[in-house]
Amino acid sequence: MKTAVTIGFAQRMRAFALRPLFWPLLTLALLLAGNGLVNPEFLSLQWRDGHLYGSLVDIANRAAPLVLVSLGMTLVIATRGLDISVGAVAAIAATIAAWTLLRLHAGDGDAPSLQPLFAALAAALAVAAACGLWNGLLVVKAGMQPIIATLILMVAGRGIAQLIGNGQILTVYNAPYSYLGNGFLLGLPFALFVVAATFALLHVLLQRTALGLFVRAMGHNPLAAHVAGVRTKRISLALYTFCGFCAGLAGLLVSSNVSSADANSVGQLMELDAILAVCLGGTALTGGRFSLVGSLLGALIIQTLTSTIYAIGVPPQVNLVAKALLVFAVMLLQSAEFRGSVRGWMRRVVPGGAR
Amino acid sequence: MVLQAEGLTRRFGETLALDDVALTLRTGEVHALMGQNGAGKSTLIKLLTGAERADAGSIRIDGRAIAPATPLDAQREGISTVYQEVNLCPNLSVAENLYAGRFPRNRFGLIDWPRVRRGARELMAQLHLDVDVDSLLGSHPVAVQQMVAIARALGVSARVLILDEPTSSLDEGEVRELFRVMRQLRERGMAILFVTHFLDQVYAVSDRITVLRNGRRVGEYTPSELPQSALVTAMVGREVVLAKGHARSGAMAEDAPVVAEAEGLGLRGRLQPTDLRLRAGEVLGLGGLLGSGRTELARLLFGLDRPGQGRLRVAGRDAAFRDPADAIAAGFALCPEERKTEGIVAGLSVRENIILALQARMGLRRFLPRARQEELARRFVDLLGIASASIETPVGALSGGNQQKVVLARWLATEPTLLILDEPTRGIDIAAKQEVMAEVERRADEGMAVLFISAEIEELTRLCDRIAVMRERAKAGELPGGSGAEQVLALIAGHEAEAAGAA
Amino acid sequence: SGSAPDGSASKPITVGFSQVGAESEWRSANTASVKAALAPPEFRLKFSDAQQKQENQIKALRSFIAQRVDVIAFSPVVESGWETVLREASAARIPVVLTDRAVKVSDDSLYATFIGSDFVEEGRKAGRWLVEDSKGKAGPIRIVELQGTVGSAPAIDRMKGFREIIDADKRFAVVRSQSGDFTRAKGKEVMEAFLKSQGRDIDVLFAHNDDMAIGAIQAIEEAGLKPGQDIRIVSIDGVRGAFEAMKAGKLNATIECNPLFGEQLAQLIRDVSAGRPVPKRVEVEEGVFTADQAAAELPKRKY
Amino acid sequence: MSVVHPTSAAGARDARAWRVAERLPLLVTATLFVAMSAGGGVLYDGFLSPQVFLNLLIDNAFLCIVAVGLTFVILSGGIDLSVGAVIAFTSVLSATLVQQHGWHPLAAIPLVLAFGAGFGALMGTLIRYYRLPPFVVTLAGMFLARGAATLISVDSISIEHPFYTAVAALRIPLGGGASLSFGALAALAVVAGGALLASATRFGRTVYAIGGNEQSAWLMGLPVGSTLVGVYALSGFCSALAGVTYTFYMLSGYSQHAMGLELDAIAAVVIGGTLLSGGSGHVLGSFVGVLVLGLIQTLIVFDGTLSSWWTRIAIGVLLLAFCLLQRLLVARR
Ligand SMILES: Nc1ncnc2c1ncn2[C@@H]1O[C@H](COP(=O)(O)OP(=O)(O)OP(=O)(O)O)[C@@H](O)[C@H]1O
Ligand SMILES: Nc1ncnc2c1ncn2[C@@H]1O[C@H](COP(=O)(O)OP(=O)(O)OP(=O)(O)O)[C@@H](O)[C@H]1O
Ligand SMILES: [Mg+2]
Ligand SMILES: [Mg+2]
Repeated sequence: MKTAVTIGFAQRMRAFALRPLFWPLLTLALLLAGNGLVNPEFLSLQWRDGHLYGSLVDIANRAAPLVLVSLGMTLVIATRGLDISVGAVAAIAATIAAWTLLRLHAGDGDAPSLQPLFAALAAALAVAAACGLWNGLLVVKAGMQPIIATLILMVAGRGIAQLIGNGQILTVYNAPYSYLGNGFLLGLPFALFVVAATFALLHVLLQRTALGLFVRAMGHNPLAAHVAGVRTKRISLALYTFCGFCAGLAGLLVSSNVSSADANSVGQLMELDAILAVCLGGTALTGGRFSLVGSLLGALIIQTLTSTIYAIGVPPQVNLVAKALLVFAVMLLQSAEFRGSVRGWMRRVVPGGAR
Repeated sequence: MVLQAEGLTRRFGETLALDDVALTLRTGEVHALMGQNGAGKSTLIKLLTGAERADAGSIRIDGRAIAPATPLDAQREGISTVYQEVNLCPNLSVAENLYAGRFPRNRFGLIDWPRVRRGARELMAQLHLDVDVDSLLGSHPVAVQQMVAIARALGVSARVLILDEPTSSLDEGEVRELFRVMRQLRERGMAILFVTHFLDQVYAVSDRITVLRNGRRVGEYTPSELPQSALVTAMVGREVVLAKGHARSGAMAEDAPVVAEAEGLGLRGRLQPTDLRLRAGEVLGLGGLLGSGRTELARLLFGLDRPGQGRLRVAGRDAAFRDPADAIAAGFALCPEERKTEGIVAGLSVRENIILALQARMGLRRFLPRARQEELARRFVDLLGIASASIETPVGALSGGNQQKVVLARWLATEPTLLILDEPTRGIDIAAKQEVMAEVERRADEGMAVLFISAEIEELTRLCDRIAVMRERAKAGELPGGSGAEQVLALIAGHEAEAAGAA
Repeated sequence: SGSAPDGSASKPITVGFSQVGAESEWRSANTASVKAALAPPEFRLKFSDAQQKQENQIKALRSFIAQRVDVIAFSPVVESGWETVLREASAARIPVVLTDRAVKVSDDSLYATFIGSDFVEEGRKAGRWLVEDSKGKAGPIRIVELQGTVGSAPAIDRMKGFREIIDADKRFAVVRSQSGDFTRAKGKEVMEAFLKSQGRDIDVLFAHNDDMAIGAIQAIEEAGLKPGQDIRIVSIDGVRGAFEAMKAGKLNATIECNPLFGEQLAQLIRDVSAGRPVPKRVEVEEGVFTADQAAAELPKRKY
Repeated sequence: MSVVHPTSAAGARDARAWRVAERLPLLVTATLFVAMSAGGGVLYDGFLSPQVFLNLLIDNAFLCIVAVGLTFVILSGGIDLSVGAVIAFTSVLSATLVQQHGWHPLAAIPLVLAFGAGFGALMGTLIRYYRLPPFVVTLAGMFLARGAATLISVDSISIEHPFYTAVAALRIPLGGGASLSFGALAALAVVAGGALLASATRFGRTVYAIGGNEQSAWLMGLPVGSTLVGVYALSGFCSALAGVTYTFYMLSGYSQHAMGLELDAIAAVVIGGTLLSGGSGHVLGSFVGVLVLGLIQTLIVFDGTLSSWWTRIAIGVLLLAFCLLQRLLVARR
């Protein structure tokens, strides 16, 4: 996972700084355009029952949990960490929220009060953040490798979630709760506002505080950052905690969307998708270089891919192959080396190109 | 003539690192390549060895044109290289680093480990280096790593040997060994290209000098036709007065407040209990041989390692630093010895590297406004003469000496009460070295305490108000300001009486 | 069920039971039922959860053999791949009872008996219900299908059984078929996509399990359609949630797949360990429930 | 953060101490394994029988083989997520060839092995020459391999070829009623071969060098490109070989085989003391790592009272206890 930076370090860095998001954006645009060509309905938006309705809205709404997790994951990865427990943490948060709501008998009430909801959200998010903190402690204090430290919670977490829900899918019909994942505000899915708020919070943190600088310093050279007086341990702990929090939020969105918490399925394989999103967005898994917008785009790309597969109606056996080929295509498109060799081939094939 | 390069040109973005440069290496000569930081020496070497591709130009070996695309190609052409930064694998043993890529094999086709070890020991012995060849390379200080890199290059029976600042971390003893070996190789007809910023080394060993300035070749000379001052002028492009050793007085320091005081500070196996008193406005030099424990003392003072015994008092009060951040909060600064691993953050820009420690001290929330960051960065770029396309250039793209200046700038920017400098002038050219010294002196005059660690005795005697000498991981003694180099050397060598007598 | 075990004073029958996992409510109910039936003092249950992995089940079986249990019972993840380990069990003279799903082996004597349901038959039942329900309706009747996890045995078999019936009638056409991974969230997501790309041209939804149907119902409602009316829905399993949906008129029928065969299993194990002859195949009681039965049936559902 | 490299831990400079430190994780891991087995022996009857431990090998043979290949990838500083999927693909491909196209197994097996190696080499090429992140390339490789397996056959295919059944039933008796399977032998051979390859060949040492510092390795004139491609090819080959072993083990080809195995394999390698950032670790460590994971499972099966969710929690807790002890002992020195 190392790249030998030998040729034109400055050149590349500059080119990257100039348009780091160009390729992910282009990819997303191509995907959407391709869908639009196959099915013109795809890009259309309608106003229905007081809100926007259409595939684009679905994609954004479906991508929301993944975006949240990817945002949290981006910062963890930027400091050379990794969190593969996000899916399990999402499941824990979802079951805790559902369990609390059921405990408070908030499911059956006709005039739902908001108190149980807040209690449930607070409990779920607190536990999710605690899970993140736990991961952070294992990595920072116990010095375990991130992948193993978080693997522990990944394995045990779903068990904990099932334990809370006693192996059952907890169904909650609580109107305010289902608003989280289903409701519309100003015509847009409410989940988008959750994402926007998280994104804005992070953006402000990175712009207005030295967090961004410290994170990048830690990612590029943790030891030098430590010597320079950056409190690397505290920051790592905080980032893992935040990642857990994001995973919790994602779990809430997913479960509220279907008004039930399924400890088995909430956040299934979310860790892989989130890491993939982060990579697609141009963040280096080796740490240091990261982009929040990139991760957002990455998550959107993945969801668009999934929706495309559903929309064009390929048989389900083909899903994985289609996804693989698209990921390969996306990555190759983003590889400067590949574009270079394509140019080389073109020159050779097209007569009079070079000579 | 073994190697002949012509018209070598290399551009990095807006920087023209090399512009139509020619170089000729003859058999059996030691050829010094001189130039200021950022002049293009390392770039030239990288082009010759296939580590970078030239934009234009040709390279010939024995009149035959070659175009090495990788270091491996260059090795096959008989060019053996030690790059500026130690480029070995820290996770492999010393012996493996010496033989990687050319392991001898036994009749099963497997690596013949006994032969590797034997050969490695011989190579180390050739340099009079006492190192366990089975130990991990990364467990050694840079100086030893640098020697291993040199030994690796020597081990290849090459026709051309290229050494990019091989002596930057070495002390006099090691340098002498290296020069002895270089002379031997020259006798055998090898061509050696060699970069250094120490003028006396140039005159001690080289047969010919090529000078670069701003990516262009100034000329090729023999040492006899180019006296030191003329060499400096050729490198810098204008006349520079080399400061004579005006020793600091040391008088005013006696009643100055004590900034920090170590009482029996030590760590089992690394440093014997040591006392040290650092006063405001005083430059305290720390001398000693490789591995004498100077770096360890600095690390303990700065909270990078936790002391096993003794205590540290800062401004009269006990202090227990749990990590560098605590030390920085107390007004300490440590410019570390290992530039690559503990100093620069290669992926960050010059500006970000310079403000990093200051920002860390100010904390997460009080983020320096962008304008202030730029102002600070510009100030230090000017002050230390950092050659960089802009303050937004990633530090990884700077030349070695300029990276070192950036690290220095980072710590000067924190305006500490105690500045610990561990070999701060490594790889910095002579002109810049003077600037650095002057700046340190200026700060000391303003009341900053300085702990100055250096392998160069002359540097110590010139700059310091007082000199402490370390030997075998313990403090051997202290000398007052104005002591001569012989006294320091005597103390280093363990002749206390001589040192005292001379004083 | 409940017949007195012979020699109840003697030492308990040690049973090694390897469950597939806890991937659904159905499975949890099944586990609970088996655990309740194989309780002490009569039985000593060694329970092992395979987390949906066949290799884990094989490991568990090997370990049961090493522990010399009296009877091995397990719900195979898939049909094939059991030959070797079953031979080992038979070499150790440990009888094996299959639950829930059958296995393909060259030699039927490798297991003592099988108790469980037939996924293909469940698919057929769903198909038959649909044919019945579509009497008098003109074609074409456009069906969308929410499949289970790609490659999983229930998904393959339920699809097979359903198609068998549907293909015989020219009016029916499956216009979309996609995997919903047996979960509500995926069921909803895929149904959303179906609704977007097919518009209103969907008459029937066949879901391979109730959870996906429940998710899809939400998607249908959000699209402004009436589940159960605008789109008729049939699914399989018969979990509580499905009955609630039927009661509300949002689901038209569910094919029961009964997990509560613990008692039946216990009896089989008693017989097998006592060396009494047992039938090679025991079917679990299962039915088809439609919306009009839901209200009456709901209070009786245990899971 | 936790993976600060020895170089940077400038505090510890004593060479000898480092040499011990480098081997210590393996020792500690092995010791903990023994301690854990002893614990199992105290708690459960029949736990300490030889066959239980041989079963660890028999039941985890494919994991062993995969872990060996993966160790090289991780040592080089990369990762391979496609291993489980390649196993599934191999099993399906060999099953179709043998069952449906009437190939002889001895013709099918070399073909699938070549396929695995080629697939790995292809991914390695993308990673090395187009500078794509290994994580993404091999993740897509995982989708591709599993997807291709599904395309060949959704259904699970039983293999009834006499060659397969004979090899599957083959048991090498070790006396005292204990025996080993063909797969277990293959695993042992691969572990031995892998250990030798890593420690005593130019290829192996180049892998370590690349993991230590890719750019340095390149500047030292080591063949970085071909070695990296070779590493992924090796991992692909090992996965295919594991797939073959797996096929013997299961006697079936199925696209859902070895689901999530990549994580087990990575866990085994890392538990065995290999740094995920590359450059440090041992093939033998990975072998012990596999055994530890197997032991945890065996302990849980022997317990036999845990519900499904408690099973997961117990696995997590045991893993945690193990890793914490490991860290504690290694840090103590
Ligand atoms: N990879 C790179 N990317 C961009 N610019 C570079 C790169 N390498 C070198 N440069 C630039 O080229 C110029 C020459 O650098 P070089 O390293 O050759 O200097 P040098 O003479 O070796 O200096 P020093 O004495 O400090 O080692 C410098 O301005 C440097 O910033
Ligand atoms: N010539 C040498 N051979 C082997 N090891 C050496 C040699 N020189 C130094 N060392 C190592 O250096 C370590 C002492 O380091 P320390 O950094 O405290 O001393 P120092 O006086 O700062 O030396 P340096 O000049 O390298 O900075 C010892 O642990 C030893 O292993
Ligand atoms: Mg240089
Ligand atoms: Mg030192």
